[in-house]
Amino acid sequence: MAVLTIRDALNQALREEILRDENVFVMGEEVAEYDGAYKVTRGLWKEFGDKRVVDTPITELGFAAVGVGAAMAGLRPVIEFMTWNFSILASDQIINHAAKMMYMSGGQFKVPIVFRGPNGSAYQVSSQHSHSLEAMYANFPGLKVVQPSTAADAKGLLKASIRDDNPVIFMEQERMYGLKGEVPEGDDFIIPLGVADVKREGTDCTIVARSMTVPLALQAAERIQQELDVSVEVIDPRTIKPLDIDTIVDSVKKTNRLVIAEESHSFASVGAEISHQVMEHAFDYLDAPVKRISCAEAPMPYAKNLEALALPDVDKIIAAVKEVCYL
Amino acid sequence: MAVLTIRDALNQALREEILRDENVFVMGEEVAEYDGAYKVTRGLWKEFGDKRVVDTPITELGFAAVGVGAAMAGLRPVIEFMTWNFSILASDQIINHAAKMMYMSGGQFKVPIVFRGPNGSAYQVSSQHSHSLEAMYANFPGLKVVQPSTAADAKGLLKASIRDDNPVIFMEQERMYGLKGEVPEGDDFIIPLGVADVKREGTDCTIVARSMTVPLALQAAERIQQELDVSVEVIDPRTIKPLDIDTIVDSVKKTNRLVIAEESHSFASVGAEISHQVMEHAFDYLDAPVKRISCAEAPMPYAKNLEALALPDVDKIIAAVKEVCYL
Amino acid sequence: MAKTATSRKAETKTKAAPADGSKTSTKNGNVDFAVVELAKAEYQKRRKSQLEAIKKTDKKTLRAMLYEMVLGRRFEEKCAEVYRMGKIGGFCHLYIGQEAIAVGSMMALESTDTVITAYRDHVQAMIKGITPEAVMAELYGKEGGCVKGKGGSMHMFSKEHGFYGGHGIVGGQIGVGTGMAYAAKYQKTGQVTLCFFGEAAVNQGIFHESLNMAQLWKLPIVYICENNQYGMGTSQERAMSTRNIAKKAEAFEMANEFVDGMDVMAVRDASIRAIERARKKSEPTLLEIRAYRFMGHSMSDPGNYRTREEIAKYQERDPIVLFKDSLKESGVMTDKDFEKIEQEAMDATEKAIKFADESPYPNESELLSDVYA
Amino acid sequence: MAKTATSRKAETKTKAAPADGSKTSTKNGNVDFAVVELAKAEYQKRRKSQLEAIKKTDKKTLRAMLYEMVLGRRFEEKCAEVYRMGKIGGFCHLYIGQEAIAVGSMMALESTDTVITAYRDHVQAMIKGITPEAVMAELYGKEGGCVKGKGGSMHMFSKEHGFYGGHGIVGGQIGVGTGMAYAAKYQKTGQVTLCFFGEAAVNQGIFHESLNMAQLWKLPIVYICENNQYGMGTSQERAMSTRNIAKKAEAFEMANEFVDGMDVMAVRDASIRAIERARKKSEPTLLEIRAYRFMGHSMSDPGNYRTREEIAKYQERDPIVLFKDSLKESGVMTDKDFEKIEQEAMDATEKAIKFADESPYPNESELLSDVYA
Ligand SMILES: Cc1ncc(C[n+]2csc(CCOP(=O)(O)OP(=O)(O)O)c2C)c(N)n1
Ligand SMILES: Cc1ncc(C[n+]2csc(CCOP(=O)(O)OP(=O)(O)O)c2C)c(N)n1
Ligand SMILES: [Mg+2]
Ligand SMILES: [Mg+2]
Repeated sequence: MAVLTIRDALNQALREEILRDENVFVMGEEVAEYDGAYKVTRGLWKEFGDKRVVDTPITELGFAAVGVGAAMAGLRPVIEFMTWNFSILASDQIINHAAKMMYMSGGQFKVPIVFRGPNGSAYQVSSQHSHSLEAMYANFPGLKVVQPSTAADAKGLLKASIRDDNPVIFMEQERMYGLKGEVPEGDDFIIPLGVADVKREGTDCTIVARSMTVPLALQAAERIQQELDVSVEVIDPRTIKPLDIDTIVDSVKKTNRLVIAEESHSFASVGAEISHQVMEHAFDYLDAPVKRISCAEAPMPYAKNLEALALPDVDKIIAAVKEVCYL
Repeated sequence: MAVLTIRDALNQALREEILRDENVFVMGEEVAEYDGAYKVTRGLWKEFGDKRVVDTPITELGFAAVGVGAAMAGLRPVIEFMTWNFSILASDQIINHAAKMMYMSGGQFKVPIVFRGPNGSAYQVSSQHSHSLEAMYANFPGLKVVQPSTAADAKGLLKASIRDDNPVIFMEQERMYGLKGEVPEGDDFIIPLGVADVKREGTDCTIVARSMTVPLALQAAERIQQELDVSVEVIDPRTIKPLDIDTIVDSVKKTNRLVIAEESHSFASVGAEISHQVMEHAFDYLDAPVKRISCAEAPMPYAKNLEALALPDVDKIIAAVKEVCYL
Repeated sequence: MAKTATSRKAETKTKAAPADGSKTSTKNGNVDFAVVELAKAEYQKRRKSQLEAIKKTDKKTLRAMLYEMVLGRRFEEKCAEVYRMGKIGGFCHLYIGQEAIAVGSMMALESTDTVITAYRDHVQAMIKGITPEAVMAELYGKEGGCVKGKGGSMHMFSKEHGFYGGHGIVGGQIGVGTGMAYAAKYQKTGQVTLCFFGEAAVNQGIFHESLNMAQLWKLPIVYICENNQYGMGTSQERAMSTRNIAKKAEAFEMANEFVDGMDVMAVRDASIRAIERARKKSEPTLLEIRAYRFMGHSMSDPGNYRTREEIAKYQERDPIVLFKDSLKESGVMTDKDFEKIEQEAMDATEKAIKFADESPYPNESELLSDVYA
Repeated sequence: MAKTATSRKAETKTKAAPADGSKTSTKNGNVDFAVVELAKAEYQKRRKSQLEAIKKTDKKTLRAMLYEMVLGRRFEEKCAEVYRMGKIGGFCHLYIGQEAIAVGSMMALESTDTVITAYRDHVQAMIKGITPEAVMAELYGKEGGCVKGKGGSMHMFSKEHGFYGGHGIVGGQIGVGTGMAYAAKYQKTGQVTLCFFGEAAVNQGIFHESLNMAQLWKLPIVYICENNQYGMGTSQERAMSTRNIAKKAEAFEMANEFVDGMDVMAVRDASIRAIERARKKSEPTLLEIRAYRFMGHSMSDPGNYRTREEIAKYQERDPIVLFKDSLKESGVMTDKDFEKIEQEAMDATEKAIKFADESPYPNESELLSDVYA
């Protein structure tokens, strides 16, 4: 297996899907001649030209709509938001149009479109550039929501998303683009949407983490194992919607304890949903209340020290595990 | 006390605040000469003229931004969205601008603005006009979110929202505009934001309901009392953010059972948040998993029978109460 | 570059509510009389040109055009009637008075071309090929509706007929339509997209974003602004800083034309030019087609914001009456023909009502189907 | 009505990536040379007019203008230096090359007037009165920053000085600025709002929505499009279907003017006219001020999308050099004066660095303060 960064794994996925299906094209700000603001589309414009890799004006609502219309007409657009923060301008097209089109048309018009880009914080990019928006989009039926945390998942899930006949919200993380991991070879490496992955097995406590918090949870698990001899299982749902709640519930039935680590704000978060569903399905198995680690309930500050304080980190996750284990 | 419809209670609140503070003005589509699409602003333009009651072009993002800028400069705009569905077009101004302005400016620029209008379903207005959007907005720090369910609450909370120095998301419900209730007299009748109201006392099970589900929960409670001799407490948080979790937790500590009824979609909903927080704070008191009643996980269908099926109703709430009471 | 009306100087003065309340804004109703006078003058011109145009058009097409206009009128009148009986729910926006726009433009299309519009969509849906039965059953929220009762009045769709809806977010379809044209160019299908929207939708940002992309990328689309002079209760002049919508295309260097929307032949003419520009040169056009909405905005609109006189003036120029007069004067059709067409339209409408009445409500399983593919 | 450049026909031809990929789009770099040639011709004209304008302006103002331009340049150069040392984090967008725009326009304001801009905001912040210390400390994310380290490079604010930020969502501030002007009119303060944005922001829907409201409601605002010809790596012609941004105002019947942004006196002239229109008549203006960004889009931009030659050509017309030359030729200032100004600017910058270095990091309690009032 090749070792790739998440950035390159995404790039491969795009390249392979562009090659596989002539209806697939990538569109967004700076995705073509500039190779992408974060270089996820590097080399694609050179290789495939203007038709398949398209630079847009700064006009998020407009090009999201172009994607929706093109998808209704049979294309398979991959729309990049330079960051998901800017997608809020386009959210009417995502929520009121893409998500509802098939339903409103009685099943006639599918919208096979992927909206993708980095979600969450980067390095000191401040309040208007640091949002984790998965909760907002996951609330709306008709959308699928994906958040990969490894290179293999990034590739396999992006390919699955492009082949999916529904609008897919595909959320990357800028801090993770450089993370490396093994990626299976072959054009047909696909990870189906809706299947969680147990990133680490354990018996005493479950951590559900996604995107940026997965590597943090894994580090926390190692330290907890060594320092406290507590065995932590780390589950990455990978797809937020549909959510593979069974894998999570099964784990909690085994460990009886659950910590949820997420980069987003906490109020009405995906973590809240997981917590509720676990309570619904494993009420009698829980030995402690579910503990959530989220971003501070504030816009993201710029100052380095404040930003660090706002975000989930290994220590906060360890403290949470200790708490649910009554240690 | 006067008996008023929710519509008229809101109208009174607006009128009194316009009279009280010359910086208060109402702006939105059809709010002035047309008296409001749902007549909440009836008579105000006639009484106060163009300066205080302002019709806008259909340009949600634009007039929301005008409100934000005007609020930064010292005015107190009340921006009506004809329905909250259309606010999605303006959500960048609400989320990325209004909610963050005070923080980004280090506390210098307050944004005392109210965004208001009907939220949720009406009567067969189909997929693009029926959203309950409270979960989306409540996820973002910097915003307050209010959902009244009675005429008195509507008036007292709207006045409090207009006097609040933060951006407030004030969500009404079209189906409820005609509901009547007693409203205390006097210009200074205010209901502070962040205080839940126990709409009915009970001992065996708690229902947390808001907006449209409050009257449904009260009906359900009556029937349950009569049919099953189970005593249900109904709590209306009224303000979703800040959330008065203490009142809810106290109730659950007494009843040991919780049903949450909401009109919104379920995934990552306000109900999920309440459920999680109750688990956090009353874990040992819960005798059954929290049960949520939400809108069906589908865009809203037009057909009368399907719409009825999609929405929470008295029977569904009763079934949920039975379930958590193991009846 | 297409013409832009330069003789419309008189219409460009606007007034609106100023922030300081220093002046009271003009009540909607008064404003438009200048336009009415102008329209009357145009009318005389149009009468002549309509006669010319009729001469150059084959009889079958002319008959079909009149039929669709009459069907549109009768169908919508029937909708109003059954809406009041409670058979139709939700919002219901009628097309009465605007028939010449849809008929004049859409009947200049090939059948493989695509159309998208807003919520005022019954007549467009029928012209594109959805049966009156399927439209009426949709209005009833019945299984036999063109989207199985899931969409209702605002959301008619037919993939088979290239009818892309039926949209409820003012302006949203302008962007989606741009994407349809994008796909046609991408796939080299030769299709042209007609994208309809009201004059009030022009104030939405997506209008501006879409036109820029369409001109930048040279997309085969015709943007049709159906200027019925009101967005709900707000006249154009109270919401837009200019009267001249066609000219807004020039901010994008886009071809544009102002058209009298009471004259179905004028609409057809301009549409043929614009569709050809899209098909042959893959270039977009903005058409501003001015007509008048004879009914309220929707069935729940009392319509107090305009005077009876204003409505009456426009009714004098009813596009169906005008077209009939011209057809008769040209000797193409007689009163007998008109009667026959009226009868056909009434029959089709009655048949639609019967079908809708008899169609069952959708199966409950439909609630959760079509959410995900 | 203000003038619109009519001699710019040559610039209006645009090319972009077509959906069917039939032609390859022109590489950014080449396109602009026509403009460069034109700009050179304009330059000669400008030299003359700059001399004229200098004559009519008092020496103190001229000196202050040059000082702010030089301070802006030195300050930003320093930012680049310390950014590379890791002292500044996140995004950092420099203003080098565009100084004449902010100086020419903002120094025509009253101190009570208000300003709003995007993320490229350091120089505007200083001209409006925020000290270089407070700006630099903000860049360092320190407690002494103008927003206590919470905002960083993109989010400078000062209520005291009427500086409304510092905004990161491209185009967002166009709407917010419109609201500021709305408030000024509402409260009859007599204030004028200057609202800055880049040429790429013009493609956002909010530009269109805002200009319509401003003209409809007659708001006292000057929209200043800082056309530095690129939005990140995309040249204007690859993103906009027309070169002529000033003319877009005509879609709203708004006054507008195209200005050479290398000529600080031309900017001042046009700004005085526009500000007066706002103050006296409460009417908005759109100014398109064309300059050139000498550095990358932000500190992390390698800038491969344009040629060295292109940059060099514009550097020949450096607005500071031009202004100095004119001042000297006019006999208003000497090399000695320039040296003194350079020294003052350097000193102010060094003082800012020292202050920023010494300022502590914000207290941890700041994380959760200022979220709610
Ligand atoms: C984004 C949005 N804002 C507001 C509405 C409510 N609304 C529906 S139709 C309408 C008027 C639209 O007028 P126009 O575009 O001229 O079309 P017309 O109804 O005249 O055909 C309004 C305000 C909406 N559906 N969507
Ligand atoms: C809504 C939004 N989309 C995209 C971005 C990313 N972005 C930041 S600056 C920029 C280019 C803006 O160019 P222009 O408006 O010309 O201003 P300039 O940077 O040239 O001053 C882009 C694409 C953003 N910040 N906000
Ligand atoms: Mg209209
Ligand atoms: Mg630029």
